[in-house]
Amino acid sequence: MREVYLSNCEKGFLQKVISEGHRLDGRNYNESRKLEISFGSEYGSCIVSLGETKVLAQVSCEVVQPKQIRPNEGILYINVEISPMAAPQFEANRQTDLTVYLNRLLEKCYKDSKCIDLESLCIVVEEKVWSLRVDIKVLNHEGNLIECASIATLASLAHFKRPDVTRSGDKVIIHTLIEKDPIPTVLYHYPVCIAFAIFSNDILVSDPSFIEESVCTSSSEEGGNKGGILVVGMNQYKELCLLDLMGAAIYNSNLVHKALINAADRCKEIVDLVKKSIVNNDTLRQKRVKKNFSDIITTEHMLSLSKRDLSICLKNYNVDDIEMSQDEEMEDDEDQNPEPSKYDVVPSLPQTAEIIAQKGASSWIEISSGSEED
Amino acid sequence: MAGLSRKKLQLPKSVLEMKFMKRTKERIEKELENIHGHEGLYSNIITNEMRTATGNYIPEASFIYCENLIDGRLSFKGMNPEIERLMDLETPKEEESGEMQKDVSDEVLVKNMNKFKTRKRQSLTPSKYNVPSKKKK
Amino acid sequence: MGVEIDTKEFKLKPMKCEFNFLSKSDGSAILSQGETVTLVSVNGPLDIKMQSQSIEKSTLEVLFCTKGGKPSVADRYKESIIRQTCETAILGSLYPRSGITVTIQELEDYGGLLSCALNCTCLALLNSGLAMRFVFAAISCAVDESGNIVLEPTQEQATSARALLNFVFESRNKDLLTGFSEGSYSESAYEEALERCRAASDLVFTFYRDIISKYSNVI
Amino acid sequence: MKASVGDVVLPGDYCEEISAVGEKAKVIIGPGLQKEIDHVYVTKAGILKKRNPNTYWVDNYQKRYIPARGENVIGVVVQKAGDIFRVDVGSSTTAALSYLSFEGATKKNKPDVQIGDVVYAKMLVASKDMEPELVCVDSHGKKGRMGVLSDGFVFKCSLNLIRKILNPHCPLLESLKNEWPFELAAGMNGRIWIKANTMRETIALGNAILGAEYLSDEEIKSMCTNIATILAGHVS
Repeated sequence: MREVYLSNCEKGFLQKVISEGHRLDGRNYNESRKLEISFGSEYGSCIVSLGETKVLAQVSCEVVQPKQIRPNEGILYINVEISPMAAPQFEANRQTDLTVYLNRLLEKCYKDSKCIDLESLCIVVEEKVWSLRVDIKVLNHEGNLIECASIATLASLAHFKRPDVTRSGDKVIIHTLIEKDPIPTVLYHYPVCIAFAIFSNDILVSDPSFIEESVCTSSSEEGGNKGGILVVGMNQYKELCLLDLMGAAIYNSNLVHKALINAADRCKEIVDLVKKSIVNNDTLRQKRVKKNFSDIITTEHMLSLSKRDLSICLKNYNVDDIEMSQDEEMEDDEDQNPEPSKYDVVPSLPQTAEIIAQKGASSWIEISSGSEED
Repeated sequence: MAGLSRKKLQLPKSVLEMKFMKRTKERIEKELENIHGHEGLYSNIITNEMRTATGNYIPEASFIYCENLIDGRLSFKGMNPEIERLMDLETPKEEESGEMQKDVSDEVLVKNMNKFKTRKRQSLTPSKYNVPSKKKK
Repeated sequence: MGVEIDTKEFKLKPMKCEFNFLSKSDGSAILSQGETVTLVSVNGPLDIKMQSQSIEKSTLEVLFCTKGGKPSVADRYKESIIRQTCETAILGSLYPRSGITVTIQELEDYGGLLSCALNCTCLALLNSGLAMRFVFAAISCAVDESGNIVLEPTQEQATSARALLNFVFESRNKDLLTGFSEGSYSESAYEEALERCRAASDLVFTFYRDIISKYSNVI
Repeated sequence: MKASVGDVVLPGDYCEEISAVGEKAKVIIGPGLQKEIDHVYVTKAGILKKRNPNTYWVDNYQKRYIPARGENVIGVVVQKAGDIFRVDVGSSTTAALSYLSFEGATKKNKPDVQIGDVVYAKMLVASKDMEPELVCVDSHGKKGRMGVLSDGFVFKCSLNLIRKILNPHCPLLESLKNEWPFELAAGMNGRIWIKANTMRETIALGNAILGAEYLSDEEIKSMCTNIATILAGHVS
């Protein structure tokens, strides 16, 4: 883990900005960055981006021997990996305390809170159960990894569907996705971790960015460190399943109380978005439209960098004030050549309705179960 | 043996012979000696062409020599008077030469200069034109 | 083997690319070739521990991450191919005693993953501003039962093909940089595949130039 | 592939024109180009540019700084080691800044520089094989515009944005300079230090600078007027 240097003037200026009621990127205290969830073509794989922080989550399943103490329960395994892709200061396959911290919080939030019905994962008591493995890969670390990772875990678990199983006598048949519709995982409730940054012990800021996180956890010169990161794990029924504090101790309790109220409506918002995006992903799959990560490749990200999500922004700076005519031009010439057309030498564009015989539930006709296993 | 590529100032032989010049003579001889010695050493690798060829290509790693950028430290409307003073010191030259208030426009100036030169050649009496130069302080 | 190959009937999968997809990396690119999607991040030159430094050139470290978690030998194999290609492409001698890390994340694998990863690595290197000798393009093709060459095979064609050949060409004089193949094929099939892929690599280089021009006339 | 001035070039292209000019006269080959035995090859992707006295370079997009001699950079002091400060300039290694290279610094009265301070310094020594060295004084021992930058705010951006705002024809500083008093230091290593009287003005300045990266000249002007109105409109 290489050293990340923070200058005094950054610390001083940010503390001043926060104490005067503003934030560097123009958000107010309880406003979060833009949340986008995009699903891949397989079940249980999704990329969640919270502002510029991006996390990839992938769920996979296999049949294993259950634990002796829990013979009739499936196993859930969560693994967080931070590669040098997240930021230059991370080194390859090196367990940093950040990965341990994230792993521990996610396990508390998704395993200990019993949000997944593990009994439904049991195939044969004491012999065969499903083991779900959630792999979290941090793609870009722009602050608030815990919230982004937890949304990714929740979305991928909720989106994941495991193959159907039929038992006849002592023989067990696992059907491929094409033979029988896969079974979604059963979630009792939808917990999400919400993170807050605490500045000089009385200001609560939600969804801290990278610089806000590093400033509030850095020890300021005039003695000790009055900042910290408070993580609240809550589900849509406002039940609390996780509370974690890193950094300075809190001595006024209404701060935690305020955090819980904020977390409640933020969590409601997130869970609704997760459910909505899974539902419309399923409808797209019914309509046989090929949904794929390649849809997140657009040219408007570069434009948005210049306009919407600037890292330093005035509170009510909105981009539309620049004469709309310029914007139209920018957008217009983008639409004419959305994709470099002369490279589509392959007649079928990915978005067209023409479907190449693909894995997945869509084509029933000529499949024999042998040849098309996952 | 290739002469020294750079023309070196050499003291005449007679001066070197003098008694008090003994030590400098030995130094120069030692220098010559080790230059030749070196040359002999790598002569099979270093060709004359290598020794005399001067590259026409100058690699430059920085953009500041390519695009003429203004200085990076600026201050406006009295924020940092010291920097503003430095800025005024550097930029006036351009301003003055840039939009200097010209009471005589350039074309008129050029026409006069031509007339001036032709008149000077015809009359060939320089005295009339020395007067202006004296006025310049 | 100067057989004339006209490039009209070549079939290359549609390619979509975006630069600067990751704000924290020095250079990043996400590329989709057909339905296979990869995301590559390049960080460098960075400082690395003493023992892994080398005096005359920078140390290149390539990390291939699959979607599923368990690291496998196949990843190490892909890493070594990508490292070997980048080693020749990057002018490492300009950044001695430093380290360059290339991290490849597989997002969708519908065939041709390694050639998509190689092309995406090249685009990420271009975005990172690291000095390079040349640009490289990876093309894959399959030899089916009847022996004729199918360029950029789809998933089915790849699984049912007799052999899969992958070639990486460099842009200076279209020389072969790396070649790897699976399955058995005849010598003549190899020759023809080589020529067809070399001709097809022009399309990829034109794609690179188009992406760079799209981004540079904005900046 | 052959490339000519003004083209979009990729590494591996070579430029005939440069080698032609190179035969006769001195040629300065800037960043992004490399002279090899037969041709001058392009090593970075971007637009090939030329300036009159035979100066050629490639304007490419880059975020990571490679130290180059003579460039003014903004660094953060990270360590005091003996009689030198270690300064992070965003390149692969930290640069060395001797405590004597400040105006009026002697063995006895050392310059008041703390760890975490931001300095605006010139890159004196910068080669690929040596550790970069910074100085805060010019050859006459005067500090000129260099030295420690107190409070204000520093942020990172791409090297292109620095070259864009320091370009004399860029309308950004022109349209901002008579809006509100502010101070600015742009380091060639992709870091900008800004300072204004109030916090909102500083944020507005940062917003204008970062917003200008992908905008054309007219859009920059309209953005600046837009930001100035927002700033003026709100008393808070």
